Amino acid sequence: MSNYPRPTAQTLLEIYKKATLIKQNDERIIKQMMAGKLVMPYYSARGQEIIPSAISVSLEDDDYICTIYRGIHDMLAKGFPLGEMWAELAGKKTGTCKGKGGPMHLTCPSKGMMVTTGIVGSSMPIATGLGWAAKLDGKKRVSVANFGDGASNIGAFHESLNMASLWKLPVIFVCQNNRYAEHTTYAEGTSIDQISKRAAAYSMPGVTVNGNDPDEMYGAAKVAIERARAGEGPTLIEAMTFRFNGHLLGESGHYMDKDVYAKAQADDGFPKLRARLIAEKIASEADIVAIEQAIDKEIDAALEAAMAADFPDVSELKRDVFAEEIA
Amino acid sequence: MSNYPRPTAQTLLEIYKKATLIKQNDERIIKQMMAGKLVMPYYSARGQEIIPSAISVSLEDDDYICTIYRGIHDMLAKGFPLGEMWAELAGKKTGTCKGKGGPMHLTCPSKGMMVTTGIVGSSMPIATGLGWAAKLDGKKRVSVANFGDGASNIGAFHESLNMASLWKLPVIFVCQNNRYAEHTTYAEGTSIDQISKRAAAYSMPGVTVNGNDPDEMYGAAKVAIERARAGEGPTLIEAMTFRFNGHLLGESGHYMDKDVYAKAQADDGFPKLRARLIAEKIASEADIVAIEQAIDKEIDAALEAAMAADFPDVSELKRDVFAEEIA
Amino acid sequence: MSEQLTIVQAVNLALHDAMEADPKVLILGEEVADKQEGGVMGVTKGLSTKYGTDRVKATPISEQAIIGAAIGASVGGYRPVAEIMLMNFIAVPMDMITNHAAKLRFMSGGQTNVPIVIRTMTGVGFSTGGQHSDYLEAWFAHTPGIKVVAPSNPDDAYGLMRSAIEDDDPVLFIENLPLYWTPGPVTKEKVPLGKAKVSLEGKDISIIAHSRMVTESLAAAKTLAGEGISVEVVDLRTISPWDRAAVLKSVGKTGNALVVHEAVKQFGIGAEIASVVNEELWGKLKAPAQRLGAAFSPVPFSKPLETAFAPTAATIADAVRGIVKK
Amino acid sequence: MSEQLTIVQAVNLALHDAMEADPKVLILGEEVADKQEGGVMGVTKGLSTKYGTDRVKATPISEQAIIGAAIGASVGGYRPVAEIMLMNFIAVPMDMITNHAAKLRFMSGGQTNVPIVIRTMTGVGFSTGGQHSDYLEAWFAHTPGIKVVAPSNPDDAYGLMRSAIEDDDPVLFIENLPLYWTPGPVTKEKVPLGKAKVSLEGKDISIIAHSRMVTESLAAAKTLAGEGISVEVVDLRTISPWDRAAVLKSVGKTGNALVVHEAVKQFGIGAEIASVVNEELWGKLKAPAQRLGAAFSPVPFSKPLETAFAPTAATIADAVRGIVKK
Ligand SMILES: Cc1ncc(C[n+]2csc(CCOP(=O)(O)OP(=O)(O)O)c2C)c(N)n1
Ligand SMILES: Cc1ncc(C[n+]2csc(CCOP(=O)(O)OP(=O)(O)O)c2C)c(N)n1
Ligand SMILES: [Mg+2]
Ligand SMILES: [Mg+2]
Repeated sequence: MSNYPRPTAQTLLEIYKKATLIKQNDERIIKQMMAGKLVMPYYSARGQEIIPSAISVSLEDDDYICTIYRGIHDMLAKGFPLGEMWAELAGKKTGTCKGKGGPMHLTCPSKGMMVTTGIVGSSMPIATGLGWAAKLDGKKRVSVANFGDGASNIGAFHESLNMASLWKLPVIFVCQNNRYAEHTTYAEGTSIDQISKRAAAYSMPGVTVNGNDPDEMYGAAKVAIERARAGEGPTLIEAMTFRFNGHLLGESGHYMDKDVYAKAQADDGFPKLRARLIAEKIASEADIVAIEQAIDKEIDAALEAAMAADFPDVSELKRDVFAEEIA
Repeated sequence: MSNYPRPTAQTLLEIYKKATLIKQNDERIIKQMMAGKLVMPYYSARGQEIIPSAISVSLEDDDYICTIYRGIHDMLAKGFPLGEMWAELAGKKTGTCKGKGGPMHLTCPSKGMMVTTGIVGSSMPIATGLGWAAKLDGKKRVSVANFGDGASNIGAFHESLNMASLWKLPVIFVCQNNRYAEHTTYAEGTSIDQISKRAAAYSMPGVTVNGNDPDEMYGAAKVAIERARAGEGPTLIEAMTFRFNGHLLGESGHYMDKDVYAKAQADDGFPKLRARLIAEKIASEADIVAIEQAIDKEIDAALEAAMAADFPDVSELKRDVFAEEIA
Repeated sequence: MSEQLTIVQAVNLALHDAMEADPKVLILGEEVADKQEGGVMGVTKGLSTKYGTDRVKATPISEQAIIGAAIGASVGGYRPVAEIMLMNFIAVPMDMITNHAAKLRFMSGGQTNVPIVIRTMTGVGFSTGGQHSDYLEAWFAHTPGIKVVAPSNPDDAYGLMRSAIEDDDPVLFIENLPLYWTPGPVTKEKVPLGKAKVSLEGKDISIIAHSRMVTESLAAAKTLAGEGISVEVVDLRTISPWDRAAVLKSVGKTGNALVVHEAVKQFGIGAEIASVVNEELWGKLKAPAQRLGAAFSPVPFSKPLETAFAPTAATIADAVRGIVKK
Repeated sequence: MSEQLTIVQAVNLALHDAMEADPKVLILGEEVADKQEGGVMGVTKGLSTKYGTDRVKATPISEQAIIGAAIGASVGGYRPVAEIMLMNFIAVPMDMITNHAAKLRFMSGGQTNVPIVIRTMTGVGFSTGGQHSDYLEAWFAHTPGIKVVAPSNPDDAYGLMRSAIEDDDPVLFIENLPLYWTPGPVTKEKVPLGKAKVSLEGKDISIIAHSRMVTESLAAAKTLAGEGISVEVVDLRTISPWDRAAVLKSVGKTGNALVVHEAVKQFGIGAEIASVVNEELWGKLKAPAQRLGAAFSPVPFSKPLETAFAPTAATIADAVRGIVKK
């Protein structure tokens, strides 16, 4: 990893801005839900902000990503428009999916956010197909498959990595290892100490990095993306992280070991990056506060517009089932 | 492999007897089919005889095995009764499955032959469950899952090996690598040079042996079976072999490279073992001829009884769907 | 002497009693052990603590291996109760269920059988959207070799679970999420599979329903009673094999039939029941058997759409008026 | 100027013409390239040689990845035709098909769509037994968002395949094994999805069928004609969305309906069609719509059982006599 490319000061600031948007947006969603103003199942990614932020700075709008129910962080890092996102979370007709999809199926092709699935493991076969399309297009476009540590134990993982490796597809498999699958600890569900080691079963490069460290995460992603763009095939990246709000908002969290949790908090990547930017004089406290305030305003606007918008008409049940409307 | 236990002369002879039964039975099935006296899809295992023969000598009747459409060799080695097998192939009421299952679903619990499936990969999750049952029984019983090289690319393989390893189940995963999956060569479907290497992804011992060599096959199987009986968990054995009659009886075989085929013939385990028994004076030519003739008689009897038996009554469509008959 | 329990408690009690009664009963699935809080809804709470983690196994996220392990263990002499957390996820182990669990008895000529129960939950109402709310019972009712049950109340939930576990064939046991916390009396009597129940007697029309639609139908019946329409509600309880005799008896009496399910109407189980009613009671019906089901679309997220998607007491009442008024 | 082709040749020709007409059309599946002999039945022969192995990909035995790859490629702007060798194997990628291919358009509010064709073959008659012969169209007809077609002859096989590939939504294309080598004229006209065809005009009863059952029904019609019973045969061609207008028109004329399919009768697609016929033509029917389908059991291996399992010209003729004689 020592030979990884390192992010410039400029890139670090960009990563921090994305992470701030993700974190503040997450906090706002929770606030709205607590106030009963948003009703939906919510899988917070608080703690995983650095991963997609450090990956996305090396991606273009037309690079593809597929993600999961716990994927709003991946989307925002990729440039998903806040307004349409909030409208969708509120189930409004102005949402990206006209309110039909909701939090688990947020989609935005113009930003390469092609598929969000609520089925564990299913982001991988589809991202593999997008990789095939990207390869056929011949435009050096890549496809990123996001999934969790628990998902690495489902059959679709195996089939996807084997096929992507055989066909040398430009796919980056990003396993966001937050140590838990719902209430199951990593070791209770997974028979190997590091998921990245499974890459060897497909003659694929596999690496484990600290997903909360922007240098490591940026470097590993950059190398994998370059490799994919160069037509050299897929890579499996295991990004170690933690999700501080548990699996589903509202759960007890009893299944999480106190010490593990405390240690994870000490490793939280977000405050560390904030402190580092200041220490390395990449940004002043004032700059950062300005960033935070600007983002809060963006969120205010998105939220207000979403709340003010109308719900879709019931006739929408007949549309988008097929291209032609149902009689 | 040098430290593997080696078969005694007595065991080698036992292995040869099983292999002879498998080979002669296969030849007779083909003869009957060519004569139009048996009508069924047939997946010959000619060339793979040594594998189950060298495994089964270390198994008891109450050890479980699950196998696939290409599995008659596994069954005969495990002691599957010839008479009921032939009656089943002929679709007669005297068949093990009353004629309802046919060649792809031959079953004989009294010999531990629990499930035969026609779905690639599906022998593994079920054998894993039998391993769980065996472990709960606490009788040191083991469960053997037979499958092909192509099957190692399907999701069920991944889920089964992960679960069996996590739960330390007494399962032996036997991948009979005959280099082809239907008309697809090993390398066209599999992203790694040896399937045994995939065992590492599950912290499981994995070994590749020459499945046509009774010493290697016996040794690897013995070690894995002992390990399972001792409660130390599963093993993945990749047995290299070849299937000389192609995938499905009647196919053209054009997809098979002539040189590869010729080389495989030179490595055919059956004639080699026959020659060795004589060379090592374990059996004389006369002994072997006697064995061959005795087996031919057994097959004659099974075949004649099968042909003479009645077909099941149509009312059988209402039985064995549920425990209670369909009204 | 029947206590008041919710369906969550009733199923949990049935599992406890079954594990107590028969050491061959096993539990497996994601999160089912107490270390993982006894299931996401707590349905399996206490079982691993009481019966140990050899008999109650929390699994990896591996639905094919979960059902495969249940099948293998059952062929090996056990009675596993496997949980597939939500019904949409049942598509993942579909091969294990339809090509194996449902067929091994027949394909082996009765030499083996697969006494497993597959528990799963589903239902609209909690804004979980397109991949977490579907009713898919029709797929399995069309599959010979597996039974399908769906209780509408705590008493049946307990009784059907006990019978499902004791049944020698695979049983798909469908639990409804919104009904989970509705309390009701539990007699702890086993409920035979394949037997429907008349939940409400009436004269003008028979509503045939299961799971949450029974509750909606009873609510509709109340409204309609006020309008002088007397509704009989038949709770199928078992969808396959379904109780033809009970349904035909009821419709033979009322002369009108409305089959209601939360699943999509087209090609849903209502079509089979309506067809049999029309075939068997031809000439005795006042109107052709009618069906009410969900819209022909995936389950939508947005609240107004989700509400409009599946039948409700109101739409059921309207359908009844439409039929009886004719 | 219509040539005589078998269904194998007609589908192969349709694939050639589609790949020629649109560079976005792709093929994937086990054994589909010429190196593997262009499919186990040769349906994809010549395609990889002509269009290259980037567009025609032989896959590992990984049905979930096969359908996932097709979905992803289609969302990326391509039109993949994926082969799932036999219909029973479709249970393996069931999640990819029902939770994803069929739902992405709706769940994304129309931002994405999945223009894929899933080719699969099935059918009894070749002693392939319990896991290689099932007709499972009912599962998919009950799934909003995916279309289901099943040709009965070479001309429709060509025309439906061309339309299926051009359709902007997922289409399940069911091929019948025993019919593969039956020759027939091929006009190379595209056949619109959702449109049935009257294969034989008649006055006394309408038989509604698809795939091989059309052939059996026509044979039965011949026999019955000799007995003075005039049978109309309606070939559905598309099972979902099915052609209600054509079916109701035919039954409205004959006053009798018999729906025939090779799939298990219970909860099969015949139930939906019979229900709609009874609902819509109530009062105009001489008898309730009847259904004929396979026995309620897995497909048996033994020849006499396999023959008795599914409808035949003889059993169809008997069913018609039973209805018309009434
Ligand atoms: C096929 C399937 N099985 C089970 C579930 C229920 N489920 C939702 S999230 C989850 C845990 C996934 O854990 P992981 O892959 O580590 O991702 P994380 O939630 O930790 O980000 C489970 C079991 C599902 N959605 N899909
Ligand atoms: C899920 C599934 N996909 C495809 C098939 C069709 N099929 C039958 S055998 C076979 C090849 C299997 O190859 P391998 O696993 O190497 O076993 P072998 O036949 O060589 O013994 C295929 C693709 C199947 N039976 N099941
Ligand atoms: Mg996780
Ligand atoms: Mg092979």
